[in-house]
Amino acid sequence: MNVHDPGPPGDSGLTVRDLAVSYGPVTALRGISLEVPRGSVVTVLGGNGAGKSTLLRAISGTLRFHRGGITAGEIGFGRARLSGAATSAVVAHGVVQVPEGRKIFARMTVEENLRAGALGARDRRSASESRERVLTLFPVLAERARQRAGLLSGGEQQMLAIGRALMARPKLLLLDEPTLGLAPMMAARIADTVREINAQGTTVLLVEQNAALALSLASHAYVLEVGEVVLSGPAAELAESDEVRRRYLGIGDDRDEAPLAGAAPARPALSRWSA
Amino acid sequence: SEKATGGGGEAAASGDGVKTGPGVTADTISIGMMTDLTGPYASFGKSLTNAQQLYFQQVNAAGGVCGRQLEAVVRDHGYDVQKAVAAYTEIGPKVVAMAHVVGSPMVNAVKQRIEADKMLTIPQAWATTLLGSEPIQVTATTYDIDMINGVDFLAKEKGIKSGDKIGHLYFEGDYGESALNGSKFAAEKLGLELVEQKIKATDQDMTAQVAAFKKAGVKAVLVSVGPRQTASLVGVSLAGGMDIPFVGSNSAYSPQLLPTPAGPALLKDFYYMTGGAPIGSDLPALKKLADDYKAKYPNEAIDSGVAAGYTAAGIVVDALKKACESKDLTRAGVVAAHRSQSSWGQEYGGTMDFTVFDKPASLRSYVAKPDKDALGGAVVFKDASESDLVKEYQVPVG
Amino acid sequence: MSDTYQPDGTEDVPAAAVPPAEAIPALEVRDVTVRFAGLTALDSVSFTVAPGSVHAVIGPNGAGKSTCFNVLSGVYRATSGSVRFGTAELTALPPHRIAALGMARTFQNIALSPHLSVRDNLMLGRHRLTRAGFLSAGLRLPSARREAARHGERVAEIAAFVGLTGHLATPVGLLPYGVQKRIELARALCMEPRLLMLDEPVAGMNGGERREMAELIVAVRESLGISILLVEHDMGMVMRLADAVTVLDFGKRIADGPPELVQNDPEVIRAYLGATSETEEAST
Amino acid sequence: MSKSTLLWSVALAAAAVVIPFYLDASWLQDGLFAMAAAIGAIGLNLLTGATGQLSMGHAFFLAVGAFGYVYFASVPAEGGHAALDGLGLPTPVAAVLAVLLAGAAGGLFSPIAARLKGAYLGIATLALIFIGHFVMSNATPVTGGHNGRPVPPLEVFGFVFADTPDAPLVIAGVPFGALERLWFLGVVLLLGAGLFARGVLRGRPGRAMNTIRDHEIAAGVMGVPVARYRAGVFVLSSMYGGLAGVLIALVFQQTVPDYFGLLLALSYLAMIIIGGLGSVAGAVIGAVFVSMLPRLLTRYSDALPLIVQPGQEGVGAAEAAQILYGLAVVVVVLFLPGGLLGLVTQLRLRTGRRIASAPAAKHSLTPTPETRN
Amino acid sequence: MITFIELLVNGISIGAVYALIALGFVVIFKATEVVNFAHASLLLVGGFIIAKTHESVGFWPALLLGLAGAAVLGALIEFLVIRRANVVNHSVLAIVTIGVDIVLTTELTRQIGTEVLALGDPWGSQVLHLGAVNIPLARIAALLAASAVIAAFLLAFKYTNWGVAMRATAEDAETAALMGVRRGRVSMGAWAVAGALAALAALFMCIFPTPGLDRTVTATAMKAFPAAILGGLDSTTGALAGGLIIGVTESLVSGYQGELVFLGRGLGDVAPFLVMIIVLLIRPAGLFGTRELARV
Ligand SMILES: Nc1ncnc2c1ncn2[C@@H]1O[C@H](COP(=O)(O)OP(=O)(O)OP(=O)(O)O)[C@@H](O)[C@H]1O
Ligand SMILES: Nc1ncnc2c1ncn2[C@@H]1O[C@H](COP(=O)(O)OP(=O)(O)OP(=O)(O)O)[C@@H](O)[C@H]1O
Ligand SMILES: [Mg+2]
Ligand SMILES: [Mg+2]
Repeated sequence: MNVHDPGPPGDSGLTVRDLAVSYGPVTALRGISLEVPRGSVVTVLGGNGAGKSTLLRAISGTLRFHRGGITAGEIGFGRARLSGAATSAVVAHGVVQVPEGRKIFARMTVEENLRAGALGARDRRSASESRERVLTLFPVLAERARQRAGLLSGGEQQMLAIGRALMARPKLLLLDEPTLGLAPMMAARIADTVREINAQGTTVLLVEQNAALALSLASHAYVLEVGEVVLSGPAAELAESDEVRRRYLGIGDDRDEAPLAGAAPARPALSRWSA
Repeated sequence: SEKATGGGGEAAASGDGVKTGPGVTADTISIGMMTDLTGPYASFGKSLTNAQQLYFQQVNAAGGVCGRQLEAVVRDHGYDVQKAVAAYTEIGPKVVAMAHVVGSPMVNAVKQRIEADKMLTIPQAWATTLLGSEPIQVTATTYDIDMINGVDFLAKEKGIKSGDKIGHLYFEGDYGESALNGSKFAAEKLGLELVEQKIKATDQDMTAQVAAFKKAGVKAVLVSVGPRQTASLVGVSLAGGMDIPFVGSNSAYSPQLLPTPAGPALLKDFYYMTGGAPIGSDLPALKKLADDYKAKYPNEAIDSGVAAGYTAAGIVVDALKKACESKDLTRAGVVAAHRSQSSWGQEYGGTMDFTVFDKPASLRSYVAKPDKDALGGAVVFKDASESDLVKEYQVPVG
Repeated sequence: MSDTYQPDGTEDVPAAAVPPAEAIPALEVRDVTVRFAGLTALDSVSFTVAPGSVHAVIGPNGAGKSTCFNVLSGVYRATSGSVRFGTAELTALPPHRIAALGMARTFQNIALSPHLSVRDNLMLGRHRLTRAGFLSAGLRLPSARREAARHGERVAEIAAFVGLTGHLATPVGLLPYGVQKRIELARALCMEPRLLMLDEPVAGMNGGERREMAELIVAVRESLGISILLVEHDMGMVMRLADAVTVLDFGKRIADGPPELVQNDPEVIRAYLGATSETEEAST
Repeated sequence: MSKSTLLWSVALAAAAVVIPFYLDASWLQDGLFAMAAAIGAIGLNLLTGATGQLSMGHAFFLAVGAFGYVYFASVPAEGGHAALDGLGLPTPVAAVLAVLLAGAAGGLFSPIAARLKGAYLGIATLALIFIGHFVMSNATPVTGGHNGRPVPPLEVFGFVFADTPDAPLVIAGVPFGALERLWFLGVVLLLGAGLFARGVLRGRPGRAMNTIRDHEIAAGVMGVPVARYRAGVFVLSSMYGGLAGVLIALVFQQTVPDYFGLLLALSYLAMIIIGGLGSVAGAVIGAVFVSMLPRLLTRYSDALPLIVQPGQEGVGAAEAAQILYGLAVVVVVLFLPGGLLGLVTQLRLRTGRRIASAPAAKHSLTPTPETRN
Repeated sequence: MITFIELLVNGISIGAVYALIALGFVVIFKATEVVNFAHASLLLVGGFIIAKTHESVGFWPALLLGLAGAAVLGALIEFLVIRRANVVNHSVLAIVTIGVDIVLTTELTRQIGTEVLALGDPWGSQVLHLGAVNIPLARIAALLAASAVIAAFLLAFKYTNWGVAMRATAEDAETAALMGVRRGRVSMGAWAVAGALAALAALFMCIFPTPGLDRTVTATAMKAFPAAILGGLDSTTGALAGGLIIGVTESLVSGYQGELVFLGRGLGDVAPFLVMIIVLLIRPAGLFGTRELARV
C-alpha cells in the first residue's frame, strides 16, 4: 500500500494538499494530503495525538481558537477555498463539524442546542424538517427537549452533538469520534445514520477510534501518525493489513493470545501501601 | 547620599540674617497646594489654584516677599486620602506653608504631621473638626456658624417661628455633620423641630428626601450638600408644590447650575450663607480680583473658589511678610507671625481674628442669593452679620 | 470467553492474591432510587459488589450508570434506598467522607486540574491520607515536609505502575487524552482505595490502547486485591474482566449475574447489545 | 536555577536593606504602600487566583484590619463630637488581634462565599465595600466616623515605629524616622507573608485549592472537604487583608473609611490579574505595578510630553496618570495572558537556556486543555 | 399613606432607570459572559453627546445621535479590546473593562469639565399630579421607555435566533463558530445594543429630578449592579425586577430614614446591597438567573 496521492483538485469534494499546521512552536501536521470525493465516506485513523482533530480544525477554520494556524498547504471544497476562510464562511459552504468531546452548550436546553445547530443552515425553511429527522433518529432528545443539555448522560450528549450538526443540513459532515462513549447499539445506530445521510448525498469525513466501525463505513481510509499520513487506501484493503489490525483494531497480534494478566513484564507490580 | 547629609531639614540663618527652614532658600519661598483637579471638587480646586497662582504672580511682580520670589508647588490628590498623604510626604519637606488643602478628610489625614511640622495650612473646608490646631487656619466662619446665622435669617425674614418644622438635608461626613451641629443648636434655641435627612455624595435624585420633608410638613429646608443635590432638592420641591425657602451652606451652590432646568427654582427662593463675601459683591478688592482673573484666565468660569483661593493666598503671604519682619521665615516663625494678627481682611469684606485657633476666625455670615447676571452667579442679599444666637453657641473643636 | 482474565497457572491462584476478606468489605446497594425533576434516573436498583471482585455495570446511554456512581461517591443524593460499604451507610455522607472510607472513582469526562503537573494531580489523591493543614504547610513544619516526601515516593511508585513516570512534571492539560485517562486511574489509585470505581475507562481509545488499559486494571486487582466497579460500553472488555455484571435500562436493573449468563439474556440483548453481529462489529 | 534564584534573593535582600539609606521619605512611603498592597494581593490571590473565588470586597478586610488595630491599640479619648473608644492594648497584641479580627470577619462572610460563584460572588463581595463603609461611618466611637482616627505607632520592646524628635535614631548618618523604621517592618512582614503563602500553595492545601477551582466535584470526591476549605481560604485571605490593613494604617498614621472604597477593592483585583493569577510572585509584581505606576506617572509628569502643569488647559498629570493606568491594565491583559509574571518567566526562559519545554510556561496560566466534556 | 405611595411611585420610576442600566449588563453578560464595568463610561458618552448636540439639532435628533454614539463606542470596545482578549477566565475580562472604563471616564470627565450639562428634554420639570401624589413627567417617560424596551428584548430573545447565538457564543465561542455563528457580529452587536441602552438610561438619569449631566453620573451605574445580580445576570425579566426592587428599596429606605434612624444614617445606599445579599442567599443565581449546574 502506498501513500495516497490525491489527483488534481477537482470541484467535487474536499481536497487537502500538503497541509502543515502548528500550534506555536509545536508542529502538529506536516505535508498532509487527502481527498474526500463528493458523496463518499472517508475515514481517518490514528493514535492519540496523531493530529486527527487538528486536521478537522484546519478544515473548519477553528485552529485560531487553539492558538494554532496553517503554515502551508491548501484546503479546497468544491470550488471554494477553505484554508484561510472564517469558520462561519466554512459553515456557509456546507461544511459542518461535530467536534471532539461533544461540546454541547451545557447551559442551554436540548431544544436550544438544536436551534443553535440550525443557525448556520443555508435554508431556514427546512429547519423544522431537519428537526423532525433528528428527533426520529434520537427520540431521547425529544423527551429531554427542555432539559439543560449539560445534565444529559454522556451518550445522550453525543447524540445531541450529532443531531445539532445535522440541523445545518451539511454537504460535508466532519465527525470527530462520534461513537465516543456510546453503547454498542447506539454506536451501530450512528453507523446506520452515517450511511443514511451519506446515501442522501452528504459527504462524510469520519475520525474514529473505533476502527472496525469506521472501516466498515468508509470507502477510503487514511492512517495518520505523528502528523503525517503513513498509510492510505480503500478501507477494505486497510482493514486486512496487519499493521492496522494490530494497532487500531487491537487484534491479529500474537500477544493477544497470551493471557492478559502478567503479560506486561515491563510493568512493576504495585506493592500494598502500609501507612 | 543626599539623604545622609541631611537635605536642608534644620533651621539655618541665611545671608540676610533671616532665619530660614524648609521651603525657603536665599531667593525663593516654596508654598504648597494640595488640591483636587481630577476628583469631585475639580472645578473648585482649579479656581483655587488659579487664583492663588495669580496672587503669587502679583506679589512676585511687586518684588516678592523678603527679597524672595514665591513658588507654588501644586499636587493633585483627586479627593483621595491616600494620594493626599503621599502628596504631603512628597511636598511637605519642600514647602514652608500650604496655601490651600481641599477637603477636610485630607487635612485630617495629615493633621498630626502638619502639627509636628508646624506648617501653616489653610484648609478649603469649613468643618469644626479642623479647629483647635495652631498651624491650621480655617478661614472665616465654620459651617455650623453659617447654619445658625441661616436659621436666624429664616426666623427673622422668612417667618419661621417657634413650633415650626424645618428640614436639614446634609452630606454624611464633616461638612454635613458640622452644619448639622449648628442647625440643631439653632433649632433648639428657637423652639423649632429639625427634620434630618442624611445623604451621600453619590446620591443624585432627591425625590425621596423631598417626600420625607413634605410628609413632615417642613416650612423651610437647610441644605448642606453638593450643588447637584441642591439643584435636585430645590427643583423637585418646587415642582411638587412645596414652595418654601431654602438656605444652603456655601458649598451647596455653584453658578454652573443656573443654566440647567433647576435654574429657575434656584433663583426663586434659595439663599446660601457664606463667611467670605461672594465675588459678585461690590467690594473693590473683589472687583479688581475679578478683572485680573479674567485677564489672566479668559476661558475660566468664575466661582466661589476664586475669592476663597485668593483670600487664602493673601493670608499666607501676609504671614510670611510678618515673619520676615521678625526675621524668622522658619515654619514655626510663620505660624507665630500669623497668629499675631487679630484683625485681618477688611478689604475682602470680613475681619478675621487669627489669634485664637479653637474658635472660628469670624462669626459673621453673608446671605447670598443666586443671580443669573452677577459675576460668580450670586449677589449679596444681606450683608455679613453675626446673629445673637451665635453668641451663645459653643463651637465644638477637633 | 468467560474466564480469560485468569492467569493460566503460571501465577498463584487468584484467591491467594486476594487479601483477607475483612479488610475489603462488600458494597451493598439496596433499592436505590434517584429522581430528578420529572425523571427517574435510578429506579430501586440493588446489587452487591463482592469483596475483591470486578463488578461491571452496563446499560444503554442514559440508563443511569453514571448516576449510580454519583450516588455511590456522594455527588448525588439518593431519593431513597441505602448503600452500605461494610458497616458504613453512605447515602447521607458528603463526598469527602465517602472518600475517607476508601472509595475512589474516575470520571467519565476527565476531571483533572489541567494547570497542575501530573505529580500534583496524583498528590491530590493522597489528600485523605495526609494531614498537613494551612499552618503546617505555610510554615513548612518538618512534619509536613516528612509527610510530603513519604507520600511523594508512593506517588512515584504508582506513576511508574501506571506508566506515567516520564510525565510527572508535565502539566496535565498538555498531555494527550489517553494519557489523561491513565492519570485519572492513577489518581484514584493514589487514594489507596478499597473500592475502585471506573467510569468508561477506555472510551476514546483505540484497540491497542484499550488492551493496555485492560491489562492495567487486571494488574491493579492482582496487586492490590481491591474491589473494582466498572462502567464500560466495550463489551469485549467487560466480558474479559468482570466477575459479575449488572445491567441497567431506564434506571431499572434488568439483569444481574455472571457475564456469560447476562450476555445471553434476551432482555439484555434487546435493550443493550442488539443483534450479536452488530455487537461484534462495533466493539471488537 | 537554584543558583540564579539565590543570586536574585541576595540582590533583593541587599536592595531592601540599603534603600532606606538613600531614598527620601516619599519614596519610602510609596514603597511601604506597595508592600502593604503586596501582602493584601497575596491574600486575594490565594482566594481568587488559587481557589477561583472572585472577590471584589478585599478592601473591606483591609479596613477591618486597620480599624481593628486602631481600636485595640488606642486609649479611649474625648474627641470633639464624640468620644473615641479603645482598648489600649499593647500595640503588637493589637496588631495580632486585628489580623485575627479580619479573619473572623471573613469567617462570618464565608457562608455566603461558599454558596455563590463567579460574577454573583464577585458582586456579593462588592456589597461588603458598601456595607463596610456604612458601618464605618456610623460606628463613630470605634472608627472615628468620617475622619477616621489617628493610628498609635507600633512599639515592640520599647522600639517605636514613629518619628521620635526627642530621641532621634541616626544610623550611618541617616536619621531614621517612622518610614525608615517601618520599611524594615514591611520587608519582614512581606517576606513572611509571601513565604507562608508559597508554602500553602505548594503544599497539600494548595493542591486542594487548585482542584476546587478547576473541578469542584472532583475535589470533593478525592476527599477534599470543599465547603470547609473554601471557608478556610476565605478566612486566610481575609487575614492577609487584615495584615495589609494594619501596615497601611501604620504608614498612614490616620485611618479614614473613605480610603477603603470600591477603587481600592478593584485595584487589588487588578493587581493579581496584572501580576499573574495564582502565584505569590505574581501578586507581588502586580501590587508593585499597580500601586507605583500612578505615583511614578504623577511624579515624573513634567518629563512627559503633552501634559500640562496644574491649572492649565489640557491633560493634566493626574489625568494622564489615570489614562495610562487604565491603558496599562488593558494592554497587560490583552497581550500578556500570563500577566507580568508570565512575561518575566518568558524572558527568563528566552535569555537563559532555551529549554525544550518552553510552551509549558506559556500555557501555565491559560491552558486550553483537551478535556472532553 | 400619600408619602408611601409617592415614595413607591418614585421608587418604581427610579427603578425603571436602573432596569435599563441592568439590562445593558445583562445583554453583555449573555453575549460574552463579561461583567461590564465600562458601562458607566457608555452612560457618560451617551449623555454627553445628547447634551452637546441638543441645542443645535433639537432634542429628538440629539437623542438618536446619543444612542448611536454610545452604540458605536460599545462596538468599538468590543472590537478593539474584548475580541482581542484571548482569556479563559471571565473575571479577567471584567478587569479589562475596568481599565477601559478608567480611560474613558477620565477623558470624558475632562471634557465635561466643571459644567453641569442640561439634556434639553421636552419634559422639563413638569410634574403630574395624581391626587396628592406628584410624579415628574420625565419619570413616567422613563418607566414607559424601560417597559417598552424590556418587552422588546424579551420578545427578541424568545423569538429570534439572536439570543440563542448570543448564549452559544458566550458559552463556547469555538463551538458556536462551528454552528456558523459569526462571533464578532454577535458580541459586537450586543455591545452596541448595550451602548444604546446606556445612552437611553443616561438620558433619564440626567434629567429632572436631577440637575443634569456631570462627572458624578457614573456613580449611579454602580447601583445597577445589585439590580442586575439580584434579578439574575442572564435574565431580561430579572433586569426589570431587579431594577424595580432596588429602586423601591432605596426610595422607601431614604424616605423613611427618620423612622429607621436607629439603624444608622445613610441606610438608603446600603439597603440595595443588603436586599441583594438576602436574595442571593436564598437564590444563588438571582431571582430569574440560570442556575449553574454541573454533573460528572
Ligand atoms: N492547543 C494545542 N496547543 C499545542 N499543541 C496541541 C494543541 N492541540 C493539540 N496539540 C498537539 O497536536 C498534536 C495533535 O493533536 P490532535 O488533538 O489533533 O490529536 P488527535 O489525533 O485528535 O488525538 P486524540 O485521538 O487524542 O483526539 C498532539 O501532539 C497535541 O499534543
Ligand atoms: N443532575 C441531573 N439532572 C437531571 N437529569 C439528570 C442529571 N444527571 C443525570 N440525569 C439524567 O439521568 C439519566 C441517567 O444519566 P446517567 O449519566 O446516569 O447515564 P449513563 O448510564 O451514565 O449514560 P452514558 O452511558 O451515556 O454515560 C439521563 O437521562 C440524564 O439525562
Ligand atoms: Mg482528537
Ligand atoms: Mg455515564
